[in-house]
Amino acid sequence: MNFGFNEEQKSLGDTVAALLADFPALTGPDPAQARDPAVWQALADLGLFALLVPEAHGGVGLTLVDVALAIEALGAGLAPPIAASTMIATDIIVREGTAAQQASLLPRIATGELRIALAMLENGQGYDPDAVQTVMGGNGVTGSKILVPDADIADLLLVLSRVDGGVGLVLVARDARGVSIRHHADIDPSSGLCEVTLDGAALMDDALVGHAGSGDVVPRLMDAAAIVYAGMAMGMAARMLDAAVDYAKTRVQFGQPIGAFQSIKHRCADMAVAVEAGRSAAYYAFWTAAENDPDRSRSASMAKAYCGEVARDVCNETVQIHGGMGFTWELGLHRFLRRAKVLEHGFGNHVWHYERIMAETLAAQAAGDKAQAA
Amino acid sequence: MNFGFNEEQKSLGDTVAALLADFPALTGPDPAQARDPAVWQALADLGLFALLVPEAHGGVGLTLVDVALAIEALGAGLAPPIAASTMIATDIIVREGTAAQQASLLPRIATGELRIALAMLENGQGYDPDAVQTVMGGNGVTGSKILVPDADIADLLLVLSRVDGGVGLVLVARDARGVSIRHHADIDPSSGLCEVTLDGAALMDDALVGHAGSGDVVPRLMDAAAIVYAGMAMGMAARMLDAAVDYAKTRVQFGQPIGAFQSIKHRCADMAVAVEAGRSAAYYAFWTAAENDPDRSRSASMAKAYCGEVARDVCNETVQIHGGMGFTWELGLHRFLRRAKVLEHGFGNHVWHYERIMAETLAAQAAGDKAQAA
Amino acid sequence: MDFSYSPQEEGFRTDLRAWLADALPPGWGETVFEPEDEDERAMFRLAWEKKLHAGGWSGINWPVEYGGRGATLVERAIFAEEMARVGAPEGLNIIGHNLAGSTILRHGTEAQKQYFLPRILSSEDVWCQGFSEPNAGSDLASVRTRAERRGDTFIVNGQKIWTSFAQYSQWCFALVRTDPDAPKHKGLSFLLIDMKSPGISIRPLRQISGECEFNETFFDDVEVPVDNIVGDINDGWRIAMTTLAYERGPEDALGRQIRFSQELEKLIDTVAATPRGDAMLIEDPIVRQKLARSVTEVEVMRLNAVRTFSKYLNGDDRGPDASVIKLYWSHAAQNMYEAAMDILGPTAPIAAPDPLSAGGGRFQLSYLQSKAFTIYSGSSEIQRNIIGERMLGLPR
Amino acid sequence: MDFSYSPQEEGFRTDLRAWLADALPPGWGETVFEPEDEDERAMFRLAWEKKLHAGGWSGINWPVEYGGRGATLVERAIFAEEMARVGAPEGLNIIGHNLAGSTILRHGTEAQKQYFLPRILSSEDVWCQGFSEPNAGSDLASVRTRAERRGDTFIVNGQKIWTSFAQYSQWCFALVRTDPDAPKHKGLSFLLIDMKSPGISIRPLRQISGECEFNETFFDDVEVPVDNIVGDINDGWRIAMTTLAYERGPEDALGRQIRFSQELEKLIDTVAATPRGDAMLIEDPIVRQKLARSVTEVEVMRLNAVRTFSKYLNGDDRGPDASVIKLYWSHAAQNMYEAAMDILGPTAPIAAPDPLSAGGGRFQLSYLQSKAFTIYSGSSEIQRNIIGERMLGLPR
Repeated sequence: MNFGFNEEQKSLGDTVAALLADFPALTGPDPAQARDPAVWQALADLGLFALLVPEAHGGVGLTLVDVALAIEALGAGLAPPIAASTMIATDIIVREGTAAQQASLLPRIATGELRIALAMLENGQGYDPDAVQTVMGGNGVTGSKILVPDADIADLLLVLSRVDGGVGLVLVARDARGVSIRHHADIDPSSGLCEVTLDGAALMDDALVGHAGSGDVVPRLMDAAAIVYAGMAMGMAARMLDAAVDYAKTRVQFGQPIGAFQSIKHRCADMAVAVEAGRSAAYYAFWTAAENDPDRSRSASMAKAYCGEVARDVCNETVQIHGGMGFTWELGLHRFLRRAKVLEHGFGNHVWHYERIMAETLAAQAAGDKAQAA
Repeated sequence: MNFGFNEEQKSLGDTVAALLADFPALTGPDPAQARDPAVWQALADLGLFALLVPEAHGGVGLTLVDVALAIEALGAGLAPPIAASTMIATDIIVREGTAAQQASLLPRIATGELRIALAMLENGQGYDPDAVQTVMGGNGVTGSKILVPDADIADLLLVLSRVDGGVGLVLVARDARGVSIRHHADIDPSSGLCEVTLDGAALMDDALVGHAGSGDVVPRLMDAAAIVYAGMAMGMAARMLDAAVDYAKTRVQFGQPIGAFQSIKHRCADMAVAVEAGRSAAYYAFWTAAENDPDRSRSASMAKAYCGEVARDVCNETVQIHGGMGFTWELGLHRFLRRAKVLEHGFGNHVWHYERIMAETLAAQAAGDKAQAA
Repeated sequence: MDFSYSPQEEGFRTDLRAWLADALPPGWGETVFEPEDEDERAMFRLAWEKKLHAGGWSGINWPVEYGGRGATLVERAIFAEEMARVGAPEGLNIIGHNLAGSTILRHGTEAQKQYFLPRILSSEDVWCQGFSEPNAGSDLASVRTRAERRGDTFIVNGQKIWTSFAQYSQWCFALVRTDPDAPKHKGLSFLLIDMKSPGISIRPLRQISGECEFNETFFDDVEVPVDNIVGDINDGWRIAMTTLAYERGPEDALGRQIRFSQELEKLIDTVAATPRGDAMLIEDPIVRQKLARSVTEVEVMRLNAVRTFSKYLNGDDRGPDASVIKLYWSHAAQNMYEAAMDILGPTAPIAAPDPLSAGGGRFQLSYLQSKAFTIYSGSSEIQRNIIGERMLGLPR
Repeated sequence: MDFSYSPQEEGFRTDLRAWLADALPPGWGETVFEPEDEDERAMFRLAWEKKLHAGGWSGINWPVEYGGRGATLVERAIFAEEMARVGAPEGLNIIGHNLAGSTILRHGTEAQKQYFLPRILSSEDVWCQGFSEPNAGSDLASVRTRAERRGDTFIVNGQKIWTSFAQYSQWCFALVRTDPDAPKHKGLSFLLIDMKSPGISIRPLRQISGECEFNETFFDDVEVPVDNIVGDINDGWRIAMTTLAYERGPEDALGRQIRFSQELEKLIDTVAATPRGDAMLIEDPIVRQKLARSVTEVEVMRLNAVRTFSKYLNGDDRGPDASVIKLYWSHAAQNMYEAAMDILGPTAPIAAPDPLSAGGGRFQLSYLQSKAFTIYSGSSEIQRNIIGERMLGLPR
């Protein structure tokens, strides 16, 4: 047992962070100026999208735990959401895709040729994937998806849909017949959130992801996405904490740096504790996903619920600690407030995940009682 | 419009506070030593129980708003719960009792001859009075009540019961046939919490409180009790705030009074704001009850929910500010923690009251929309 | 204690309602709204303010001799309530009415009162506030903007920040340093500065919501007649404290409370009309808890303000109770918008004018704006110091 | 990163389980419990600790040469897990094991190690901690208990407070002032004091739960041989910081976490078995949110401790990370008991042994006890100072 990252894992995180820092518009004040297509290519050139692809398909064959710090860096750098979406989709295709899907898609994912957006939510429904109304039928996929990050720049859409009476994931090309895309007006224009209307949208060949009979494809997607979003939230939170601490060391009022005042110092300490705690939750979840541990869904939900709350609280406190500067457009802290709201509500907010934790906990407790009785 | 108390109202509060201060065991460390029967007599001699009784029945004819500060003082002084219970029962008998009940009971209440305990809760049910299982039938009242404060020293029990298919309040003498009383083991032995078993308990003559056809008797009891409990909670919170501030001024660490440190100073400030806010909620509710204003139930629930949370938070913080001294038995702060839990869970906790606020708010909003449309 | 209104107060309300029914454009708040453009909106608000003045509804509780209505504080509260009830436009000259006017009324010379007060009420003069500087935020007493006396004139040099509405203002009241050698609270003066004076320049400052309500204002050898000082030279800190007590006080809080209360009502209506699977979102018990908590906190905002009004009516001085009011409403309002975003999830991120945005997409902008509540008009940290030291008597 | 256990670690677990199955009394935790009486319970715990020692399960990761098992930190974590899994009795000599032993192991002389460590492991010597004083709580460095050197002896005079288990202890480690003229952190020494020495008296101190775990301990011309100093004279502050890092560190947190986790499981079972009207309490969505939040926080306690263990395994020094651990678990545990009381309402006030008390009435006592978590072992305020200054580098 060892709950530390190795040098390779750490270096991956540092490399992604350094790369993103070369694109200052990503974290600049104007969210509308933050969607630079060159970022994708730079991340692809770095090999980010090959990491989760098995060696047999031209990738590096790493697991989610290996890329945990890289994902934190994507969060901290306000990277385009399509990067995380593609990595989540990669995990699903590697774990659940058919041999044919893997052979055709994974090599192109590895090189950065395929950008994949995740089309999950629908208007009027909650977060629950089982409530999906979109249907895959003989004449394609029909339904309407909202809040799909970066759908407009994706090559493929991974669409949550009713399939044969169950719920599954279906691949649709973004430029397929019957697909129309509209930008939302939203709190974070840098996330490229879109409404995607599927009107008998043409399916790709071999469109259904998931081995016949595997019921884990949707839970795995929810877990992987929850974990990746939790990781990004922690990246953001850690960066905001650093910003708050730096400001508290340099901003002088009443003749001393404001970080000398307990009201500021203690709040920074509480944020540091929250960031460490959130990381504990997130890293463990990355590990359970990598190992497909029985605790995967519970730990994914714990990470998503908890880290979302931490990121929200830390972003709020960091604005407060910056005082008047904190609510200027130019300093750009609002970019983190905005993105945090998108992450918080993607793939289930804390209420949804706490409910899921309770269901998983009760199931585990019942199974334990049963085992003990036997 | 004037949201201030007059001199008479203030003086009443001061007088009750001064009287209770003469009984130091009330707030002493040992909750088991805190039930001094002399307190009741002293309060009666002061005339406290005559205040809400109309002049026609030998009382002073005041309303709940007139005694708001006196009730705060009962809370702050950890007075025996039977005092508050009797005042709540007085309000109900004045508002809802039959002429015969008023004539027979109110003069004896005014002199302090009758102590009345409120028997509401039942095991396995929540806070909702409509869920009551105790039944009044031809052969008396049957059911089991829990957490009845000071039942053992009461003369009368006001019992929530199913009556003729509805829910009502029934008067039972404590020493009537079929009544048995057992002390709970509980967190606050000074509250005299009892289980009351009613096994075909004999009714008093004219036992049912409430004018025929009035549906307001149970809501009025819940509201009056919620308001009185909120008032007592604010009395406790204000006293604990004073204790915290006094300690912060005198306790020296690191060469200065700890109140000079922002971590303590700012927490005291937040508590002061919470106490002022809680008082705003409580005083307004006292007024709505005195006027039987249409906003009575909503404001009572707001007061109970909010003041319960304030008292809990302030008691917790005050222990923390006292450091090691805070968790000694001898200092006795635990007496307030204990009593606060009893008040918090009496007549609905914050969750129950927030739900009630929402129901009242939606009803008012619907009525407003209707009025606007008309 | 009495929350009901006297016949005179009810009469005031009836008159105001009748006047409003005429004065507001037909369809106001339903088909007719304020202009979207920031400048047009400012001019619209100014016109509205002048209409109010023409109708006799400006300076409700100010003395008649300075152009006010001479009514009571309670009537002022009724005025705020009624304006909010019909969703009337805000004024442009809020700082003039609430801060400049109140301060001049309390500390100004008779000549200042006679000159400035009627012009504030008529909105002939719109005012802005020159207190904060880049290095004097929470630590307001460390302002560096200098005013050197030369004969009958002060020469002002320096920079102010967060000067709301400076671009529309004719006048600015400013806290400036007149004695650089005195201890920092002792060397300040309170000046009234004509914004047309040569040497003043303004740079808009965008805030996180994207709006440009605030400015930086630069003073370069600006000449101010010595008659334009309020109070004595080097006594400006005391004067400024009065201004701040009004800025944080119940008048301000009550106006805000009514708007928050309307937003909350709109949120509840939105939630009631939002389907969530087979049910409606309003049926969710967790959502109901959050809404009820905000219902309570927003009502407590009102009660706090009214209680404090009553203290002033009963003769108490304005003191740290203004900080209690401000600390409470700012956090309660932040909680409400945070709860709104929580409750509206998953569609919380969708904003106006998206057709899928909840409640017309108003909550996202308000959410972002709310982050400033606990910072401006004295940060929460400053309010806690004031409450701790001046109300509770804790040591510095 | 790897959360799975090696075969060696799994072997350790198997051996321990087998031993425990034999060593615990039949029916343990179901029909057989610890004695109710405080003194009897102390003797029961002492006997259990001696049994562990006899079985070779004392000092899991201490060197073999001082009587330990020489195992790894991971095995120590497994030990804590397994002890908790079976609800094994706590030890009486926790302070000896975790604090006195760890400090002597790090800073003691070879003679001290040889003498004291085996006697700690065998619980021949039970230890208590003499740090706090009435006027040295959060400000620990202001201790006034004096130790004056006379030849080969220190003469100790003063008063300590919160000396847990002093009544059962053979030894006390104490922070005492050896140079009254030096700056306050510089004049302290760390002494090992035989509790049988003439001049020591103890007064029990009742805590809010009604229990008497703590004491005041008085020293009146107590003679302590100079050999019983740990570290150099006047270097006691540095030594004490080591003690505190162990007191707040992952070993302590992990043991607690497992007990909190058992309490939480018990709470969930209780809620699942509690009817509420026509349904069960566990079906209430608001209750489920609160429980899930505690499930998460209690799991995070474990993960925090394990992550920090891993840092030490990987060679990092013990530093302010112990404060992160302690600040987190103390508040999370308080939240859990506060949530328990919330959830169990309306019967929350009913305690053991009332037949109507929920979950055997354990939660009320734990609720009261939990108020001390954020005060002892360094208050939360002190932990935040340490984290702010030593981890984040904020100015003093």
